[in-house]
Amino acid sequence: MAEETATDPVTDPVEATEEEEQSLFEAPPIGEQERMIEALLFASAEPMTLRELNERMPHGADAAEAMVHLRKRYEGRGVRVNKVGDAYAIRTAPDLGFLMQKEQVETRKLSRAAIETLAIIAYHQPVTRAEIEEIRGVSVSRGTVDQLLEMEWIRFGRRKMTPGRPVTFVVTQEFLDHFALESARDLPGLKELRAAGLLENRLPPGTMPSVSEDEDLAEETDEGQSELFED
Amino acid sequence: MAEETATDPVTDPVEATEEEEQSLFEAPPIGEQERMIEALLFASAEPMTLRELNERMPHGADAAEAMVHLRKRYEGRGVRVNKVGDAYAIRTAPDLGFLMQKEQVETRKLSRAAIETLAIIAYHQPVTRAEIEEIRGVSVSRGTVDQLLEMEWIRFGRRKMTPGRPVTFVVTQEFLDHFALESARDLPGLKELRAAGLLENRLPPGTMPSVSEDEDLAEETDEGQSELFED
Amino acid sequence: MADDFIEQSKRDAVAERLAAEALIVDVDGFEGPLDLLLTLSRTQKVDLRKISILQLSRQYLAFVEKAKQLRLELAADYLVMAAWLAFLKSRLLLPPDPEEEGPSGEELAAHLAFQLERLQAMRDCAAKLMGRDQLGRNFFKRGIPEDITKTRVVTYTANLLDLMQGYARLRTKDEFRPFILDRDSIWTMEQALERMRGLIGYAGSWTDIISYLPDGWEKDPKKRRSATAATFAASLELAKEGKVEIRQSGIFEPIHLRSRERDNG
Repeated sequence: MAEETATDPVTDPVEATEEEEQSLFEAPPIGEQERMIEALLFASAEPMTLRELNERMPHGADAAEAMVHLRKRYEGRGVRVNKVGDAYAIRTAPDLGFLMQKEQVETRKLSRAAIETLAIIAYHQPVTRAEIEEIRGVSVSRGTVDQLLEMEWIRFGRRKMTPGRPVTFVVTQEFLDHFALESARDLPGLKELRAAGLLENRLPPGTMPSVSEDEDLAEETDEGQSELFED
Repeated sequence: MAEETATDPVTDPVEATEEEEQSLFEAPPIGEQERMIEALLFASAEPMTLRELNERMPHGADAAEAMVHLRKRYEGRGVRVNKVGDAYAIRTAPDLGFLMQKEQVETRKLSRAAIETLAIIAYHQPVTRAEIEEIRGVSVSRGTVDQLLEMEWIRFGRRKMTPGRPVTFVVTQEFLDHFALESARDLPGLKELRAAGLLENRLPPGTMPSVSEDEDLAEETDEGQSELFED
Repeated sequence: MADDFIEQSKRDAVAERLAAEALIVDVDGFEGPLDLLLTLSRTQKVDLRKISILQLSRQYLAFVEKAKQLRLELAADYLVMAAWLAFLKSRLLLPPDPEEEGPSGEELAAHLAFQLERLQAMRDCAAKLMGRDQLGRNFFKRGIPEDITKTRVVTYTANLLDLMQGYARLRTKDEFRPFILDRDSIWTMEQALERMRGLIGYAGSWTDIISYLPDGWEKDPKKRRSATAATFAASLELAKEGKVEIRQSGIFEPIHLRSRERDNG
């Protein structure tokens, strides 16, 4: 939000020249902007970011502000505006799902291993394969990860700065969209788990990691998560 | 909410058996019905008729009434509820079409042959290939018809009861949908085309188009279409 | 007290045995030693935080022992875990050896308890996640998305104007048809060409193209105009084909042509 207003010259009265220039391309009234993002979100099957919306709108339009109005308008309606990561999508209200048996898609049944792996990635991201295996106590089969990648529910994140620079996994926008989550921070029970220390990367006692490595790991984890869990 | 109380016979002490039966299947409030058709129209892969909507809605619901409310609600919005043939679909408001066109770079104009063939089918349906060729004055290539069939803008109609029982072509609901026509009868007639300046008056000097011919055409068009568009 | 304790241990022993027997037939159903430990821990019916790792180790070792008696092949990681739990058990039971390095039995036990709790937590999370409303099951995306992405391949399009213009084009052509029939004062280029092809062989010397007009068309101005235009166009066509040469000495002067075939042949 802070970003959007900052890039909007109108809200920045100090910049005289820019403001003059602005008047030549006056933005449409906010009600009109709301109609525009409404049309765009309806048209697209996939979530659209504010940036994508702004790119399509006339110069000077502010999708973020229009979005506030639009979301309010659709409260309690048959369809609503879901926030999905940093994007938005119009989806039917979940309480009307019973009407839509015809539209229901048979999803491939996920194995228990796949479901657990998915949950571990969602709650621990970014997480390496070794860490997933440590949590589950068994090796993760290639097929399980492949299946989740193929469904586009997970993707590769940044490499960890530990020896071997292992790849990490994170969940995707499709994942958030599928489970109607605004962000990975809204995962059920996340706060409680964190409070209970169950999301810490606790090494088994007796293993002696080099100090520097541990620091790297902590840094990387923070950084990696901040990307996904920031406000 | 209303459903719960309605199914409780205690709240309905006065009425006789018929009324009791009725109360078991009392329709949801109209606002709820409006939400339902909104969600159904949104999620459906095809435009939906009132009949189809009613089939999906709880017993006693009246899609027609709910539709009146829904269409009113979307008046002036970024999207609206279009009538497409005898079905309904949510569509982008025409004045916002420019927002969608930004990246339609890869769309190509239909070839002249295809447009002419399509026009003949739209104006003269049901029409056989021989008839199309007669009107166009050239043979119709297989590719052109295939393309239109593939785009789902035309489909096969009933066979003609003439020797050889040739197949006919008619336009589809997708066609009506694409051209924002409620029915093929909405296509402007020759006189209107001329009034709109779409018919160039290139007739040789000194000749007068015969009135009777124009009338003939109008009649023929009506007759041809009546089969498909009878009320 | 003592009796109670003995009774309790007996009952535990029975429970352990039953659990082991129940599980043994299904050893393939476990996803590794940690999963097995978690399942065994349920017999303790306590919060995982308060679980007795010592008791759990005994249960696990009993399970592995039973599996051996039944000559069931256990995967290597089950045996590694058994060896480690036997070591942990001895650490927990024996007083700490001040000589020995490394973590204490309690530290090791705490970590194992943490692992079990974490795995259980992840399973609960997985269940909660799958219990959420899901796209395509409980809520839905637009059934007829409109074309706004650039990843679209070629689509063909036309608007109403194209359609109407196309039709207008055809109908205008149609309207011409009947008039073609009564155009008795029009000489077409095709007619002129046909006439000239037949005559051109004789045109060895420069001849005015007016002489190629059809008989009887020179008098009526309307006919003459049409025939002259058609003949001139046909002459150009023949010149283009290399059959004739054309010349004109000046503006509005007569146009002459002659056959080239005579020259060449």
